[in-house]
Amino acid sequence: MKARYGMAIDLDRCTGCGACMVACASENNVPRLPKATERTGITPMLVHPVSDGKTGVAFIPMPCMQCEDETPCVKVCPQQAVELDRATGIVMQMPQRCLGCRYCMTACPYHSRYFNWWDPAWPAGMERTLNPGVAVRMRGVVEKCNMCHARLHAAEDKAAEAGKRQIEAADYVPACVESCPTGAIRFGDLNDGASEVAKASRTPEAFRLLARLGTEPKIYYTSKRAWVRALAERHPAGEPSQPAAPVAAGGGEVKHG
Amino acid sequence: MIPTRRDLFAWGGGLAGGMLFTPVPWKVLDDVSIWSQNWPWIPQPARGPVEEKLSSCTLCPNACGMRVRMAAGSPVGLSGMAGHPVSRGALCPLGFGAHQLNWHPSRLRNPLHRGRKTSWEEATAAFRKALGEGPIAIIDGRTGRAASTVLERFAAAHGATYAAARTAEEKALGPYQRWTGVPTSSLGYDLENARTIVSFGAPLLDGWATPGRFTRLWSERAAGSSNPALRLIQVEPVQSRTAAFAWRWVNVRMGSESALASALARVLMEERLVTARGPMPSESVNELAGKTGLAAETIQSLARALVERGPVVAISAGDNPSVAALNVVLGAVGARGGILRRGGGTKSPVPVEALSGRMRAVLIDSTVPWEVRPNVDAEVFRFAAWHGGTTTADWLLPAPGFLEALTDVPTPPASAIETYAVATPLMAAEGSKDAARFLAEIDPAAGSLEDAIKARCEAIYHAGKGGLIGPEPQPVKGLASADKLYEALGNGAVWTGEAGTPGGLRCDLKEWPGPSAMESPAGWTDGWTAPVLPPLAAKLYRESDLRQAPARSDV
Amino acid sequence: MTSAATGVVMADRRLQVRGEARSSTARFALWLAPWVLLLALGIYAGGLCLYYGLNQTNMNNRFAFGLWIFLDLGIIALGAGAFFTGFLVYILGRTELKPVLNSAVVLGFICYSGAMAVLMIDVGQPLRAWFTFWHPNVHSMLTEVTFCITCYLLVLTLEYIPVVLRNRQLRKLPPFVVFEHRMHLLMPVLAGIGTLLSFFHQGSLGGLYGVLRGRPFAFRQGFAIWPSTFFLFILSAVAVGPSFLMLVTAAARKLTGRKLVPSNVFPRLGFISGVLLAAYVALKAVDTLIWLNVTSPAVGFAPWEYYAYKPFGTTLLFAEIVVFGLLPAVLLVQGRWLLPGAALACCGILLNRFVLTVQTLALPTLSFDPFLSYTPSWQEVASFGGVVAYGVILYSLSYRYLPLFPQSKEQTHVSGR
Amino acid sequence: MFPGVDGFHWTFGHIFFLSVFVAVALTILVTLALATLRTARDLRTGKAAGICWHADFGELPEAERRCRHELAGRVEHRTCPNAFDCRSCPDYARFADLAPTVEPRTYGMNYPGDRFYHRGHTWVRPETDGTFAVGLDDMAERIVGKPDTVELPAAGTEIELQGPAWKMSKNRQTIRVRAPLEGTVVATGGAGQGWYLKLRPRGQANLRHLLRGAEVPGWLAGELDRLQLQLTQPDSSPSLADGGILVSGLMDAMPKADWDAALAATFLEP
Repeated sequence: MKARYGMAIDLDRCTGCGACMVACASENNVPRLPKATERTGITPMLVHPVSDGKTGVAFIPMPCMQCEDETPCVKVCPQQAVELDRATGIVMQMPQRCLGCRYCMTACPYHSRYFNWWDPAWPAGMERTLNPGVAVRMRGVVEKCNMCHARLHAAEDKAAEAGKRQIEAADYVPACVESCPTGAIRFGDLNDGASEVAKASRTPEAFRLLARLGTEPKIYYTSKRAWVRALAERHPAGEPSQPAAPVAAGGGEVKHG
Repeated sequence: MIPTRRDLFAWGGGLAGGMLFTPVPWKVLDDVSIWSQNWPWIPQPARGPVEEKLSSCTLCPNACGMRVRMAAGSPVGLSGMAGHPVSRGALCPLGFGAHQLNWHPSRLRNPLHRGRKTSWEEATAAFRKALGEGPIAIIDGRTGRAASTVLERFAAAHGATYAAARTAEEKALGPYQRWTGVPTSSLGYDLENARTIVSFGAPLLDGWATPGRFTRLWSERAAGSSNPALRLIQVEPVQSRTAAFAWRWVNVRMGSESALASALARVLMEERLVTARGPMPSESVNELAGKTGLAAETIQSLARALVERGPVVAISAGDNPSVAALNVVLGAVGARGGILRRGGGTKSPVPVEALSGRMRAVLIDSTVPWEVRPNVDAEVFRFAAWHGGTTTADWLLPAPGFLEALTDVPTPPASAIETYAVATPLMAAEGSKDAARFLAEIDPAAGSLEDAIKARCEAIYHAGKGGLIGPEPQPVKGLASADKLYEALGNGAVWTGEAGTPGGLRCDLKEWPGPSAMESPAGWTDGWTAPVLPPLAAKLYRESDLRQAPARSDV
Repeated sequence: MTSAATGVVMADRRLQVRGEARSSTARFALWLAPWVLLLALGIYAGGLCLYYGLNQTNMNNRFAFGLWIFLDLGIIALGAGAFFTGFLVYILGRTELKPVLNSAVVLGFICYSGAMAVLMIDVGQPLRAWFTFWHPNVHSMLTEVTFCITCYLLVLTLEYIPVVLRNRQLRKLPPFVVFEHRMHLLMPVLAGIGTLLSFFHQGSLGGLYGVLRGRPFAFRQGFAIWPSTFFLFILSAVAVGPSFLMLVTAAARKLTGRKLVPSNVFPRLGFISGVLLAAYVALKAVDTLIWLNVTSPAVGFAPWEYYAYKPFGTTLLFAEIVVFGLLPAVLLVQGRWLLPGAALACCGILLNRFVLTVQTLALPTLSFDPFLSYTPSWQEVASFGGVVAYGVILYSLSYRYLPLFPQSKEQTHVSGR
Repeated sequence: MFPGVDGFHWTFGHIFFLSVFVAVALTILVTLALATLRTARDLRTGKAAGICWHADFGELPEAERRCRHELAGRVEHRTCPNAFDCRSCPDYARFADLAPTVEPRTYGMNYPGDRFYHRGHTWVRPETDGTFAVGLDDMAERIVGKPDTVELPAAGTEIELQGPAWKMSKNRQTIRVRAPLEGTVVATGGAGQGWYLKLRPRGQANLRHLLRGAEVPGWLAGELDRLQLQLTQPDSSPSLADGGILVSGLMDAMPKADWDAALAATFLEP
């Protein structure tokens, strides 16, 4: 049976600690380069702080949205370095085939794609800590979240060894999901109606970013807060919201919820 | 026959055409394509058998259980140990990148004497000389370890002062130790049974104590709910992450936490919302409210909210007697869901802040955070695995790095349950030595780490309480011998003792404490002993706008 | 004067087009010197980008395209004069445009080869560029662009070779003259192929943006697989190509002080350019209205927001359609201010390519995105300056040594007598 | 995407796109191949000289393409449509019988009536043995004077009409003299003998394309005019003629003049 792996991220649980970002970088052999900034660094998982302009704060963890329909990046790549894996629903980036034209980056409305502006480098000896399951990308190619595809491979190998055709759900958990201390990121097969993600994606609190573009992302978000749900689309009739700004100390009790 | 130019062209064309039917051009094309996919200077991961080991994070006292993925003899990935009684499968963002720390460019590889390379022999000789002249102090960063035993024993044998640095969580428990005589290392918050928590600036959701403990609890019982099973009230002058996700955020004026705690206590007692009677704050609610910037009515309604759903406990960011007194008023000391006395724990040594004046030498263990500098005039012997930049240490002595040395992991601060684990070395530590081994070489009578750990195992085995969590969970009583316990701990099992029970702690106020200065809330980096951050954690600060960079950063 | 210098002067003289006055070697060298310096700087800057990687630029993950792509699109559009003139002369038989044909071919070759050079620096792994031919994604506009531009550059090279072979020293070798003659006879085939290729890649360059479903500022509806920008790009490129040809020829005329083409050529080019530009402006206006009122709102984007960030205000839209569209169209058709009209038209197409490249990327998509800007690094500017210098140098050399304007000899004679 | 690449499967898109691409690429390559093959064939069959001449002729300004009949005054104005090859001109006969209107003059130069003149300033004189002597005409002799070197083809060489007949050099300037006739070189002479080459024509000799009689003055007038124009520099003396007669050894007399252009203008290809 075909799977459609997806996530349901509970924005009411994400405290923006950033463990997912570090675990992701560690799993995927992403280097910390001295000159990289928030606009040139590689953060396949990136947590955006947002605010409602008053006291509401939320953090939006953004991996690749794994768009399923008219996948913008798959459609534009001139040399098939991105493919939508129909068996898993994962949008696979193959950096070894990428020529670095960056057209996919302009196509992605979620800014989930990252270019290797530098050759990867680690302080002497630190390359020993690289995850053997994931190849290091050279400079000049685009990369993104592949939903820890190496872990899926490992789970498939394990299932094959045991003579099974289906992997155990517990064997395939992406690094960010595993690392989340509040369990905000839930992961699973959207095709499996009984899975936690599938159930969460059907609740009224569920939404997807820029769903009206028609790209059918497989990353769902949930929140009980209306203003957070409103972040799904650019508000047609309001000022664009700004990234979180510290709220000035004033005095008074503030209610949440 | 002399070939003409035309012949040459013909031959050349024929050759080129013929080549297409040989494998040569296609092989070359293939090679070029493979070559252009792999530059020789791009590092590739080492191949080797992958295995998973269980251990504990030793970079701060909070004792998170860890799974370490090892490949070709090096750790290649860390994740939380599911089922750990305190850390509950979580690691902090710094911890996830900790396996790369050993190759940090700031790693200390040689003993340094005032910035100059020197040898262990010279360092030992200098310390022996200082020891002979006295007086000296030995500062520990994490008490209750086997290494602490060695340090303490050495200090006792040589007339040295044994002092310790404490984390913010331990400091916050200070007033109870002063009032009840129970050491802070035997005190913990029974958060799991609390239904209302009022935090005075403690970063409960952002690196307080063992990070997984409260975040998991909050996630299960509070997150996203407007009427949560666990009410978190955050008193803080700025909207921290904890404040942002709390059930209520009380936005007080900077430094007025004591005043608010006192005002709450006064309201509770005046309105008879609690049964406790005792000393009252001398100032009126209105006077105290004026200091906090809150309306008296707000404080009154907050006080009512506190007792609406018990058990309730107040947690302060640092040593704040007013908050402790509020707990006494709330009846949270020694009560279910409040502050409990648990097993284990050691007598609290002299706090490092208490050291002053002139001494011959001070030896600082690598578990002491880099920023902690005793206020004494002395020759400083500083153990550290990484160079943290500016230092007043005369001697910088390379300590083993992450997962490079045997160490035991006692109960983390503020835990309501006693735990014990052992982190065995997963990598060789070349040229480094920890303070305990250094001192044991000078005076073998101080004992060895192994013996101290074994002695602790004996004690646990003979007490016969609790059980092991890890690869093969079982009760201590099911174990054949103390050696088996030692062996199981070495394989990554975590011993869990019994949770503290209500009633073991009793506290009466003699007078209402005066206001105390507010300490800035601690976060993950508090108690983080490495003076540098893992490179990947530094990504958070430099490659996203998620967080403000802390003072301690690799960049 | 040393003997080496004399030798250079002699060689220079021997290579020049015979019977036409050319400036002295020294003057020509003086003219070339700054351009050669700029070219050297450009090669150095491009070398830096190739050696150290694209971190030498100020592009970033949000501004994945920058100055280079904008200017590439610009010069490829301006270079459309090559295929369009060939099409008019060989396919439609407008022989009155023959005097500018060689010049158009050289211009086209310069624009396309320059754009290709910049693209090779712009992609992260130029050595893998050929993968597009091995693993092409037929659904990608960029594949179409890559195929067509590569083929068309080949065509332009084949069209340029005969012009080079007309150099008088090369003409002494009969095989070259015969080859040139044979190529010349087959030129209509190449002109036809060139027209087909150009038509598709100019369109695909527009399609490049029009298909970006994730960027509602660029996204357009269209016909079959082609978004409306596909057709608008073709039309704008053929409209502006002749204008650019006219501008360059006029600049060469000004610089050399010689009447290079018959006097009926400019008004003819201007008229063609003007009529096409007028058609383009009309269609562009219709497209803009549909986009603002139907396409964008359908995907949840409020059109007013596109123009809410300075400096990208509605003035830009007005400038693009009226000041740099309608106005030059009128000037060109009416025929009085041909050169200002042509200049405005060229600026208009550059503005259009700028807006589609830069504004598309600068505008936020997610509700919590900030508006971003970017300033190119000196390496980006210098490598592009290098391409401009390469163009000027190649055109100057071609003008000096090749019969770019075959009729100019006759023009001189007529004027000389 | 190509067969043989992992995961390949045909779709309509592939077939359409690949067909178009292959068609385009093939057309370009076939065009290139055709041009190359035809070039090789032309070179092999000796058509090169004719093609070169046609190319040169195509570059001439209209004023220099005047028909011989216009030169003779038989017709008011006529531009040659046949690259000066009257042998294939369908209209030759129509004008040939008309009476010339220009008066014979040779501008002080020696243009005997027994010869046929080529526009490249050579003459052809039928010899009694069926061969044709070829020499440099008086205007060319006067311009060049005594050449520094003369490089004549070996006997037996096939030369083509309008192709190079022989080469001379003068003051570091190479002069390629165009052949007025196609044929085989049977003997070589030199400046001193009054002729340079003797040719045996290929097949039936036909000299219809060469100028003679009344056409010569009109032609010479134009040539002198052009020479004057080419050599007149702002800073040099305007006079080429000494008492109405072209000075002999003009290249020696005016060493600084733009001989490159001047020789080209008189069809003496440098």
